Amino acid sequence: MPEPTIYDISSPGRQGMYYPDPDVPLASLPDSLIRKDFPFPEISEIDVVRHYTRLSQLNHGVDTGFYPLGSCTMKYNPKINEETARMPGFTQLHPLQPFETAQGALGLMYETQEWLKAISGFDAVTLQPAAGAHGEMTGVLIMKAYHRSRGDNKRIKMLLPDSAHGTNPASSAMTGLKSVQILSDERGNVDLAALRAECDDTLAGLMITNPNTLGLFDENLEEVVKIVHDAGGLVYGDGANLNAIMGISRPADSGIDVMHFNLHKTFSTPHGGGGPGSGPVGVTAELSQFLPSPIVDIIEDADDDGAPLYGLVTPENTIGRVKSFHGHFGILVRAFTYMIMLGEKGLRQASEHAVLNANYLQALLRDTYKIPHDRICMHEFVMEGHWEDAPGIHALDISKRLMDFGFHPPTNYFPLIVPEALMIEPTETENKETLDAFVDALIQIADEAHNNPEILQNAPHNTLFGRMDEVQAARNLVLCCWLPEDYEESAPQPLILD
Amino acid sequence: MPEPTIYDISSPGRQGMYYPDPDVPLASLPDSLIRKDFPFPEISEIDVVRHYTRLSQLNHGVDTGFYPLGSCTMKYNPKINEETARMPGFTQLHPLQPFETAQGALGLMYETQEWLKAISGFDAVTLQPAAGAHGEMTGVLIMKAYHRSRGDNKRIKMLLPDSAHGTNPASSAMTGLKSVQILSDERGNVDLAALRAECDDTLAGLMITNPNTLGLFDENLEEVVKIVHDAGGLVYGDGANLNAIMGISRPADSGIDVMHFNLHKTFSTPHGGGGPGSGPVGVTAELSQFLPSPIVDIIEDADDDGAPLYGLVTPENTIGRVKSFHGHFGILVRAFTYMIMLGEKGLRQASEHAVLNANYLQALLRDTYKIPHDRICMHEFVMEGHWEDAPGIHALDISKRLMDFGFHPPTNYFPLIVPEALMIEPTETENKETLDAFVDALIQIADEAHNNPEILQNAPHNTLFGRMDEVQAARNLVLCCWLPEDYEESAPQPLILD
Amino acid sequence: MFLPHTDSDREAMLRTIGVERMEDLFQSLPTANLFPNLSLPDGLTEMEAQGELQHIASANETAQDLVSFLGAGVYNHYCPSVVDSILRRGEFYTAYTPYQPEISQGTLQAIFEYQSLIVNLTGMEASNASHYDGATAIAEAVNMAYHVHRTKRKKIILSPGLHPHHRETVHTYIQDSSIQIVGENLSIEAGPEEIINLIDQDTALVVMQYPDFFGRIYDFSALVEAAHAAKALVAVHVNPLALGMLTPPGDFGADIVTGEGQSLGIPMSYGGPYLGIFATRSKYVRKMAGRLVGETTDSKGQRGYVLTLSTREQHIRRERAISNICSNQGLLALAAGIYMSLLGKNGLRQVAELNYHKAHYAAQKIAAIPGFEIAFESPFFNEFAVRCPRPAAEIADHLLTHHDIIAGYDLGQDYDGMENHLLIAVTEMNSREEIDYLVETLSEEPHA
Amino acid sequence: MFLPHTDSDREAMLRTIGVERMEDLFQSLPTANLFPNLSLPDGLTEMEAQGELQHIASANETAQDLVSFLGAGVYNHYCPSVVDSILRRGEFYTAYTPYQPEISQGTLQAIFEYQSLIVNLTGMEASNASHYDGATAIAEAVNMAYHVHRTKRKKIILSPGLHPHHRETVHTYIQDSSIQIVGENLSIEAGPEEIINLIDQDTALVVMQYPDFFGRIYDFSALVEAAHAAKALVAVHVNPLALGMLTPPGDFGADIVTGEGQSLGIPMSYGGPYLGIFATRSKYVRKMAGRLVGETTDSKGQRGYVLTLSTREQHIRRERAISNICSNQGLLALAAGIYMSLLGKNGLRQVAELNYHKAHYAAQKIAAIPGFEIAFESPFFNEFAVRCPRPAAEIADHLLTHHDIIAGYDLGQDYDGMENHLLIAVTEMNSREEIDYLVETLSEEPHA
Ligand SMILES: Cc1ncc(COP(=O)(O)O)c(C=O)c1O
Ligand SMILES: Cc1ncc(COP(=O)(O)O)c(C=O)c1O
Repeated sequence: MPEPTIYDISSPGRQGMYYPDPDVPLASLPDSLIRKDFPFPEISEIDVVRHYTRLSQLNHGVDTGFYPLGSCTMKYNPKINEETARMPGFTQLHPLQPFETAQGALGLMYETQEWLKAISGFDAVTLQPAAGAHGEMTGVLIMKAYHRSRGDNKRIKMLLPDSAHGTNPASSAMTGLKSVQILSDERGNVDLAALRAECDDTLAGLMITNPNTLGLFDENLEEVVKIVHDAGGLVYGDGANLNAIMGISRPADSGIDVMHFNLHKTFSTPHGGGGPGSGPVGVTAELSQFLPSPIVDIIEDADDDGAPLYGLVTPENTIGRVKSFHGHFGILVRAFTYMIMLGEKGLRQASEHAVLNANYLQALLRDTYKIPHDRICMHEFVMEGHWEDAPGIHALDISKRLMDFGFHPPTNYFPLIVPEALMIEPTETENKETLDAFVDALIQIADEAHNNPEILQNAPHNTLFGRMDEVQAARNLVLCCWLPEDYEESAPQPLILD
Repeated sequence: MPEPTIYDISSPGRQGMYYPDPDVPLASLPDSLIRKDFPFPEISEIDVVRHYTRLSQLNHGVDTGFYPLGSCTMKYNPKINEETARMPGFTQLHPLQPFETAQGALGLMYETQEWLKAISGFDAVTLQPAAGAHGEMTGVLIMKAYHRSRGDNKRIKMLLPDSAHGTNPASSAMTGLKSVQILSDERGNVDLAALRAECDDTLAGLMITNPNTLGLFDENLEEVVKIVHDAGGLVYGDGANLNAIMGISRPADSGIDVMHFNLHKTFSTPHGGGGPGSGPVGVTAELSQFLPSPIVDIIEDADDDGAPLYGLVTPENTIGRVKSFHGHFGILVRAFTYMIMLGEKGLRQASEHAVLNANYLQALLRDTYKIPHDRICMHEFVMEGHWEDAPGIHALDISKRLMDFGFHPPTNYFPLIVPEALMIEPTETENKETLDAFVDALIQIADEAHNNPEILQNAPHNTLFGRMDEVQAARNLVLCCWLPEDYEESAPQPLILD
Repeated sequence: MFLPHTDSDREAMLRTIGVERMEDLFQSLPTANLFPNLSLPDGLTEMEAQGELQHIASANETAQDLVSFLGAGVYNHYCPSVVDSILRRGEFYTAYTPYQPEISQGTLQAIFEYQSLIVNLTGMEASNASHYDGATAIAEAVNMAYHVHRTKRKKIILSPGLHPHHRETVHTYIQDSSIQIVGENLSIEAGPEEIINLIDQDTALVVMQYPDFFGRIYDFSALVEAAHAAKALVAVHVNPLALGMLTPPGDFGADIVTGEGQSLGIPMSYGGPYLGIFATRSKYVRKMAGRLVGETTDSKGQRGYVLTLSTREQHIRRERAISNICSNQGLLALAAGIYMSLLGKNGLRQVAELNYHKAHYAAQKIAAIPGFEIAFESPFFNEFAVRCPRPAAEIADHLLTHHDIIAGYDLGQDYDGMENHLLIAVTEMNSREEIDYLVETLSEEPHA
Repeated sequence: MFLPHTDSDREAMLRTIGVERMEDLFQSLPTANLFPNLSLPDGLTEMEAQGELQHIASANETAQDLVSFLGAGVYNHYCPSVVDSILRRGEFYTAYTPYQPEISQGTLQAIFEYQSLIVNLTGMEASNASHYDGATAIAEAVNMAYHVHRTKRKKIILSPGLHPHHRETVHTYIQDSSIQIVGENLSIEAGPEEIINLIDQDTALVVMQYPDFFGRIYDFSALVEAAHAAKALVAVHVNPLALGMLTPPGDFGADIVTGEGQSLGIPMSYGGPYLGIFATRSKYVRKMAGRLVGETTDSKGQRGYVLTLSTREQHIRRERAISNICSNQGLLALAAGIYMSLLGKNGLRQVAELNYHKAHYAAQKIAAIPGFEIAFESPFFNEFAVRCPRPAAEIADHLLTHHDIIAGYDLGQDYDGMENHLLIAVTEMNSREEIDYLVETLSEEPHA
């Protein structure tokens, strides 16, 4: 039974939340500025609760089952994170309070910067960006500011491997740079010849994801970096895949100049049905002067028996602020909780087991599905969701069919360089039984693809909703709903509480 | 897909919660007292979360839909109650702390006593009983203590209308009293002649539910009370149905001597899948000396600018304590939150609308279902779940079929005096649309009962689980599960955290 | 507040019913005092109520504000975040007793698993779905043993080491019956041997606590043997957390295990709601009170769960029911089930040992303070009694007033002659610094 | 921590993969600095981490500990318990972007409803699924207007009454483009008329704030008319809560409405995560950035929802996408949706008016203090600027140190010459007593 919308269940005069009558004399209202009509739902509290409770049950989440959505690191979101982020000492703190009254929050941010620096090898970190893509834009602006600071104004070209996530070219383009695509070689690495060919004095830099979106650690990473650096460019690292290498390899050690972290991936903060994310950016010492303002620093060293005094500071040649206030603080609390619980060893173990899980799946699936770049992968791998002898079947059909087994499908059709891509990222928090069940399902589906293709083409079958008509949605755009035409508006005055 | 048990998903060495290594020197363990084997599940945190999340989705609750379970007052459980009860100032408070450090809690309990007194008209209240039945036993012990205190030791008989809830005779019997059943008359009232016939000097008292379990206010209540009092007996009121009369009629005003409240019904505290409840007991001034210890009182009056000092006191001739500590404090916080939000007017409105909703349903259903005592009802009513011209259909079939429409069934087969009883209590928090949809479903079901009985007999159809075999469960008792025989126990030493 | 009725709904509904005004619905009620004035305040909005409750809560000083070594049956343990995050799910807490199994499998399976966990933890064969708390579970054990012996045996032996509240509760429950309680007045130094001496052919039940109220752990094997020889039953009342490391009562032959489940992930909440654990032998299942969940199959052949053996219960048996219990502690049983699942075998062992080591460290340190002595020599778990140089009440008072420490429980409240005894509990929540702080303040105590 | 792997699982998996040790999985990595020492501490258990965070949190002094009149774009409103109780549901917060609609209808329908509510609240025709916050929503509006005019118009007018952070953000976003920003340096006394004077044929967009950063409410009808006459777009940045009572920008012709959604039930949380609101006219839908949910039908004929028009987005369009946004503020859009559903039309009106009346009471009282003046004559909502007899910073400092009051926001931080101006916000959370207390302490201020 589809759930009615809140507009469907509205009735004039209902209200789910009341406010006290004013305890002050009433001021007169500026009539000319007061809204005349207000077509808005009216619902009682119980109906709001039921509505959203029932809606929630129509979702698949990490808490309900396996979610191997490649590139998204759908690892377990610890419940303690939700507790710590809700401590009133955090939630009730106003971002513009005098910094002396926010030392706990500032200290936590400072420590978060320190942890991220240690994990990545970078020298400075900003916590301001709201998500990965926002971090990318921030990073690219920093790269541009660097060139500009050197009077090097002709650098207008950003190189992007063909395996790059869509946000990379989009972020780069937002800053006005020209995107140039670099092919991958057969082993899934950046093609060095192609790279060299583009490395001239208009080069601003390269945006590289490593491990890349095929789940592979670029075997020539150091060489790639060197080529770019030699041409006067900088290397941007898309840190979306950091979950493979914590405590194993530091991006800054490989010569990457600037990188964003996805706290909502690597650091276990929940994905929230689309967000909020958090995309801190780490940079080398040389680039730290360009970081967006503000960042957190110690402004007075600790004396014998106290904590240091933390404050917000503005980097010397900052690119400016990229959003209001100091970043997604509530997400930082979650990520910080996670990091201190794992500690140095736990971070490494997380990455090791993420890689273990991915390789285990890859090993069990390679005989059934084509894996175009078949070597030891990192935390994810990409296989093709089609077979020449099952021409009617596409990656999407496999995905939809997986739902019947209670699994969220892998990422589809990304990266673009693998046809009919199925990008599988199990994460380290899944156990062997789950992985085995997932493999069994995929093997059965491969069999069905050849012997009973309709079952895939008509999938899903066991879900409350069947396949959605996406074409209809785009053709016949309905982007919002309304109260019925004959809805009798209730009087606009506040209800009397009694 | 049925959910596996936690025993099914256990694997040796897993652990969902870790503890720090001791920060003190280790003491030697008393070997002879240490358990040798420990067949217990081992599960990781994510799997525990998924397991219980998925289990929860197999439940129908007030938060997911209409739950007209008669006699249980399944009203909306406000979310704010869950917040206030979880305030650390309450949850972290030890019940044996010095009372000076628990003034907030004691004050809240005192105020809760005061509210319950005002609503019921009683002179004193104990908050200790854990649930309705526990309150009943407490009340009956108080009645016995009263007779005993007067040297009146031959009073061994408790009268119970045939419509009484099972806990009434059971509670009475637990104290050693003899239960005698009193018939109801045609209008659903206590049969006065039958009552008089049993009123002799062995009478301890009468346990009456008013409004009674037919949902009817006994039209002769005052007479009933008088007859019992005249015979030297006391009248116990089962307050399960208080939701019909808050701010409308006070049980003590009708001469009832002792009564329990169900905070988990009338006062919106959640039912918790079976409990916890809370069953405070109110008594007349005369009986207050017998209340279980302790109760909360003011032990030092407020001075000019402070609150009074609250403490725990022992009633003079107490029956003793009926459980450890001071009652279900966490439930009291919820009920108190609810009461202060409703206030005097809100309490009355709640009862009025509970009665309105029940009568509305009754009015719409009386042409289709037989309502044996058809007059204005209180907050609930009872109808028969069968028809002479549909002999194969029972109340249970109707109940199971209702599930297909997303409704929880009414109470079945209670009260015992109505054949095939369907006891319907909508509560005041349901809106007209829900009630109308429920009526539509019941009318459709009545039609099916006559024209397509199998659809009822095989119901439910749309639920994840079909009808359960209760006979098998009782015949072939399986009351717990175990780890598999070949489960390899993990070593019993604490894991090293790393 | 919380009413969804619009004015026009109300109108329409009254019309359908055939009355004019709301008041007309109450015509059959006694007119005297109809719609009385209750002199209660006006209602509050949610934000006002939240503020009011916040204000009340902050008038308490809790284990967060103070350093607390108070136990005496309720312990300040860490409640894992997973437990509460599941308890907050509306599908669990807004459902009631699972009378309709097809749409209550969540509750039913969770209780079935709880029963299984309790069976495994205690070493027994069957567990019910819960009692109100430890005290009432014991009262039900007394009642059960009495009926197992067809009310012919009148004697119930209660150990003096059984929690005073629990003993009081038993007295309340049996006050008008022919049951006699003995044993309570034995010297508190008395061990199982002295209890054995009380067992005779009229004894229905012996109730021991493990660890006992003073924290002591005894080997009850001989006692159980003696009781069984006299055909008496033995109930052992446990702190379930201690069974993470201690031999379970099932191993030494207990017939009934009761327990206070608070230590299994349930907050202290000023005394409740807690969880009454009750487990027994298969042969007594039909004599056991309380709800029971059993496994079965549904019409589609799927494994499922239902309430079973309800013929024991009040809604079927009425005055002949085993007990009057109806609502129980469902949500707390769920909490304990989640807690036990989460910790599992190794976590329970780990937390039990952590309590053990910390308590022993504290005991050793306190024993070294001049004037202070550990009162008993028996092994203990996470709690122990200390003989102080002056009344425990005075010491506790001093430490609370001057050092924000709740030093423990003054045993003089319940036991004559123990005015100088302090019962001290140490859990995983007490850091070494806190223990050292307690020791330091006790050492500074004026020993006058 | 959080790993479910048993030793034997790990063994078996390595064997299946065909390597011996975990380290073998990292053979292809540069060997220099492989497995580096990070000098980070050991891990903590949950109870330790909880304690640590509790400790950190308590080092903050919050709106609970202080009496606060601080707003300046972030407001201390009451967050109804229903909102958080729904946000805590794992099915919502542990899901991601609803790429697979069949198993994501919960998120999709909730966003669809959010879009509808925003449309109704603002009086616009289409809303996206959210931006990061108010500031970035404005940056996206600038970008959109620039592209609506096919990058031919270079001028963007930003009102000086636009939040300083928002203006800074716009500057960061456009720093290397050919866009020119004007208007910011107008006198802050300047009203819409002065802005109108800046509009010309090169103007792509005018951005106004409503109420503006100083709390002022202007009628923008004439401005919109003038802009439209010049074929420029107008974006109005709103405090959505104010729209519970104020004429929505759709009514006076705005082309874009952006907003900071924090006031819709989202806690202050030291600056985020918040919610960027973005609504526009139907004709611009294909130029709008961000995710969009549309209605459709599933294979069974049921109404359902999907992400739509994704050809605007980075994952399809890459460097030609309208914006780079990918993850957005899904959970906060859900929060705002629940908040708006719960309050509904009347609740929103009620809370807006409550803010209005309280702020006006405070303003009137403060205006009566000798030396203090309300800085502007315009109507205001819940915030207003006060001219003080001495630097606002000094006053705020004094009130904080001596009276635990955060008196407001020192406008001198952002506006030259406004050193003596304090921006004071009053919400439903400020009782009359608090306001009187502020007035009293301000009156006692040494006016030296
Ligand atoms: C490889 C990669 N880069 C960048 C991003 C963008 O991150 P965000 O969604 O946090 O903006 C993603 C998101 O899925 C990604 O997978
Ligand atoms: C009329 C009546 N009396 C008593 C009770 C027993 O209350 P409790 O379940 O709280 O023990 C009930 C419970 O449903 C009831 O309906």
